[in-house]
Amino acid sequence: MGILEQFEQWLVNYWPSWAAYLVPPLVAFAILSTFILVVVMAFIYIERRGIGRFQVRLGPNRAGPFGVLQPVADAIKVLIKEDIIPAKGDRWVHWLAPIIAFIPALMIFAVIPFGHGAIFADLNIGILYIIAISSLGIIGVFMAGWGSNNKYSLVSAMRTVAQMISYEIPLVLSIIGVLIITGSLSMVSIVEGQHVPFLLLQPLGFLIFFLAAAAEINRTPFDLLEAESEIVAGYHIEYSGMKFGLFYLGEYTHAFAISAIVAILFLGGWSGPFLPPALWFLIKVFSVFIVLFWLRSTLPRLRVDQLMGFAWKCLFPLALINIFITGIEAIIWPNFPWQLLILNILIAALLIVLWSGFFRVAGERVSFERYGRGIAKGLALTFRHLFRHPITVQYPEQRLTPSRRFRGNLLVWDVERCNGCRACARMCPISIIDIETARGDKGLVVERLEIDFGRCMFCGLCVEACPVEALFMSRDYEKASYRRELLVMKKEQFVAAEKRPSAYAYPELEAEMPPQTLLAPPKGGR
Amino acid sequence: MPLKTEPVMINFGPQHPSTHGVFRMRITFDGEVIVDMEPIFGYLHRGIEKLAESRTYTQNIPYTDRLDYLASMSNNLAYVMAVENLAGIAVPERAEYLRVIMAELMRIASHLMAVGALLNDMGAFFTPFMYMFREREKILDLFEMVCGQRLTYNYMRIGGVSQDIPEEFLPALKRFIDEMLGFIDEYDQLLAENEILLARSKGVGILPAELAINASVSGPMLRASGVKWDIRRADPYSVYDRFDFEIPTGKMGDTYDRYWVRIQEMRQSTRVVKQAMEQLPQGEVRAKVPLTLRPPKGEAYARIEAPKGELGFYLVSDDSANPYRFKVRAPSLINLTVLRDLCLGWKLADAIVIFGSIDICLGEVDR
Amino acid sequence: MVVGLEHFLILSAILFSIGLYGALAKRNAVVILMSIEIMLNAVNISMVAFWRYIAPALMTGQVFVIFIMVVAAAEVAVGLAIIIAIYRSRETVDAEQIDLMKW
Amino acid sequence: METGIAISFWILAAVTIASALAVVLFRNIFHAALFLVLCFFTIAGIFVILSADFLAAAQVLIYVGAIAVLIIFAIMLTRETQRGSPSGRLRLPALMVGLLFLATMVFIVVSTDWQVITEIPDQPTTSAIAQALFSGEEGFVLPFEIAAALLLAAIIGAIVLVRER
Repeated sequence: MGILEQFEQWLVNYWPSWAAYLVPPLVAFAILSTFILVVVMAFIYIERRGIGRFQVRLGPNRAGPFGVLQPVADAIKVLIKEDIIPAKGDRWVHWLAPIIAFIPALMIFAVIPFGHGAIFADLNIGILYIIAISSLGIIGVFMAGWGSNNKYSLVSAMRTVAQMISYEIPLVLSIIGVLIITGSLSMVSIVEGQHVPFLLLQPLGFLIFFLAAAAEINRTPFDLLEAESEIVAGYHIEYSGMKFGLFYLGEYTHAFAISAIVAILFLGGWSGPFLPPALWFLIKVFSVFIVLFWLRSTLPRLRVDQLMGFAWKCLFPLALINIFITGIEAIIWPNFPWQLLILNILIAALLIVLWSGFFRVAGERVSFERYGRGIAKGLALTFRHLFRHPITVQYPEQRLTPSRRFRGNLLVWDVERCNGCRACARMCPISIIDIETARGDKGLVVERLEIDFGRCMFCGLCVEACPVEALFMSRDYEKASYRRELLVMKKEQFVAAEKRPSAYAYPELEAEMPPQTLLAPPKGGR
Repeated sequence: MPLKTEPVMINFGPQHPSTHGVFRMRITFDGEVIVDMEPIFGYLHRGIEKLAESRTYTQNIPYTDRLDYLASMSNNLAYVMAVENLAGIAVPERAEYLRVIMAELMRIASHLMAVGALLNDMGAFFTPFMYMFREREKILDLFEMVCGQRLTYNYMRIGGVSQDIPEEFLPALKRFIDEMLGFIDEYDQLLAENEILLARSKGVGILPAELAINASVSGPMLRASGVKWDIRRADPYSVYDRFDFEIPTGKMGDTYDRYWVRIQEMRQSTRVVKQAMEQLPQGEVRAKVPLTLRPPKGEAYARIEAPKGELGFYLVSDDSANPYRFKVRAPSLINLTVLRDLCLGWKLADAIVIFGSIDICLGEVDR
Repeated sequence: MVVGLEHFLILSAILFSIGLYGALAKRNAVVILMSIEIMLNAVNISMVAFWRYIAPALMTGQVFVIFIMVVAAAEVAVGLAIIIAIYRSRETVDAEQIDLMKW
Repeated sequence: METGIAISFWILAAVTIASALAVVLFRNIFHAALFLVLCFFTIAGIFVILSADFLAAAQVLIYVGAIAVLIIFAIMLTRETQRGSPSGRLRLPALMVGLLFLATMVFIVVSTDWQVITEIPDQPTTSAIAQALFSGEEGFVLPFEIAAALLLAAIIGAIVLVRER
């Protein structure tokens, strides 16, 4: 931190003492928050693109090269949106909630070491501080649920509290194994104490922590409080504009924080060969986050009682057992030799196998007795899809060729052939074809023709009804207007319009038209 | 001294992401347990049955597209069969086979939609939905190739189908059918053993066979309850008696069985399409029937096994060009009648899943 | 102005009095419970202040605070359980209406 | 450093007292509960000033994270928000008792000659607390165990009380 020290020296020399006391933390805080925001935006981008690829979609790719500016675009959109406060909501609570939900997530980063000495404050109670601070966020969520004066929000708020209280316990207990080994609460000494990543030395603790943390930051399959299929969006249903933006940002900041904590506690933090420490740290953080949204893109959501049952019947006792085992190991092998990891992995596997036998669903032992094999298969499948070609296209640039019989949203009228028999008008199920004819030299002549394409449902019956092959469906698509009357086509427009007839009801026209683009391509994948 | 808590009433819908349209459930729940529920529908009522009385028989075909808009081909088929029964029209054999192919493809597409939406209701973040939409898209491509539209096909005509298939249709269909089994296996890999899906659906919302029969429930819901009743077999129409396929039935009648039956039916449908493709004869696809048809006085009912259940059209003719009475036996509506019985006592989240597993289409419920 | 022991003790006394007033004057049982929590916190402050200014070598003050926290947690759990049980049967948490020993 | 502590103390003390007053004076019980959270949080800040860092974290964890949330939960479950938190008949006597108590305490605090140790304990307190809690002779092992038993009893008691029969 050479630059920061020089800066501090300069402050001490030329500024009053209180400034020297106050400015460096503020500067460090500004740098830190900027960095966090950048990483969070990267998270949002990566998640949206990543889930897109898991779902064989493209994902956002418009704003900037490869869509990297999408989070910025989102932010701008969110900033300029109207801010709505529910009429009977609790104004102040509603206003404060997003701030209270966001600030703790940011505060966690005060004790996260990004590298050697790259830490805002190396508290000796670091991990305890994190746990304490992250429990504050619930209050914000809760206030949001309450202040919105909405029953969905209220249900969400109730779920929040129940879920947070339940998952806080295994979360804290699973850390204790790590703390027993390192003998320190400081994040820096936890990283320095890891000669073997604790993922291997504490596999059970890692699993419990990871799952409990996923619940803590409301990631699938534990995202009950914003379950969009049940309670629509839960606590932030009534939020818009920047307040919603703060919740969104807070959620991802929290996800970043949790990924960082997992990286520090179980993956060895910044340590790693060859690459610079900060890079190693970021790689680990991003890998954890990728796993989080990989799970999100694969798994359905648990029900609320299953969620609680999972915390209390599965994670909680396993966390206690983990502490017990680690304690015994600490007495027998105080130095925790790396050979212990074989034993620990075996114990973890055994415990998971034993424990999963307890779970019954509908009286049948169906659910967890396969030790998550079904989930693993699903994860493998989504992972394979990550490398498949996306099936969606970028619409205005890449256009699919419609069918040769495509019933486009216009009609093509051949005025030469039309004999004014009005068969089309009679056939139209919604009577939108308006024809007036007059007697001319060679039979009837159409004087007035009006078709309202704002109402037309393109059933094609008029074309089929035409006895003289004067009416065709067109192959045009994309017809829109801001004014309804512009969608009504008159005789002159029909005559002047570019004629692109489709082969609907005229199979003999098909030969010279381009073949339709199919999603099932001739061979291989598209 | 019994402890009691205060029940809360909450409105699900009509605008709600998992009501599959504009459907409304008034749910009273205690904690998270449903103690009462009242389904309210009619938000999408367009009076199609009445509208049909002032339109000719042919003009009504596009209207049937808009009943169950996820299975328009099936609606077309049931309706034109009713008119053919009414007027006594014989359909060319090739048209019958084409109709079967379309109806079975439609069944696959509709089931894909049902299962995908069900998984979404369970909270899967659109992944199964997207995968299933990918396959549905291929079916829509095929339909577009045949009739030029992707949703409201208006393909069947009284006395056949509107036009013959183009020459590239059969190879494309064959390719799709060959791929499809592999994709269904993929769904199985993603879903069938997923512990969370099992936990959410096993034993949830059990529909006993007796209740299902008494409530006149039909289609995959009925078969999931263990009743082997499929109109394709029980009362064969079109050329279904020439195909070899099985009728999958569930054991418990829970949400999982309803999911499972739909997946199995997709496999069977591919079998039917394959056989129909092989047996497809040459010839006319449309009997000589005037576009403005005047069937003799009388009444007729035709029913088919639509993707959602028994779809029937009851027509009364008074010797004019318009039907005197046009009645739809809508499977979605009738299957929905058991919703309250299925949901009582379950959690809020289960109600959504049970509702999703019924697989309704509001266009058909409200008509 | 240097902050000393007296400041913390007086702060603690003020908090305790506020809690006392709330516990005596309020009718809502949950608010009474909240007032009691404020009183316990006031005691915690004075404990820590005594540790800091009188006996920093002995950790007894802090250990006591920990025990107070444990007791407070237990108290809140049981107290709220009682309040909810009462609410379910009487549909009120008004302390002045919950005056029967038995019902 | 001293000035910093003094400024922090005055701010924290003012917020603590204001929020404590809000807890007992506000009629909206949900707002009262939120101010209780604020009060707990500032008290954690006061612990930091008193260089009891472990206790500050524990304060936030236990009081804010658990107790306050439980209280808010209870408020939602009892749905007493419409009635608010009115004062009872004992308002004036309670005020008198409170003021009397405050006066006594202030008098005692001011009149006592405290044996203040000036040097600042600047060591981390976590291990010291652990030593004090678990050391053999003058430790608090038995009270610690009893506290554990108390918590267990409280949990079981709470579950039994609120269980739906």
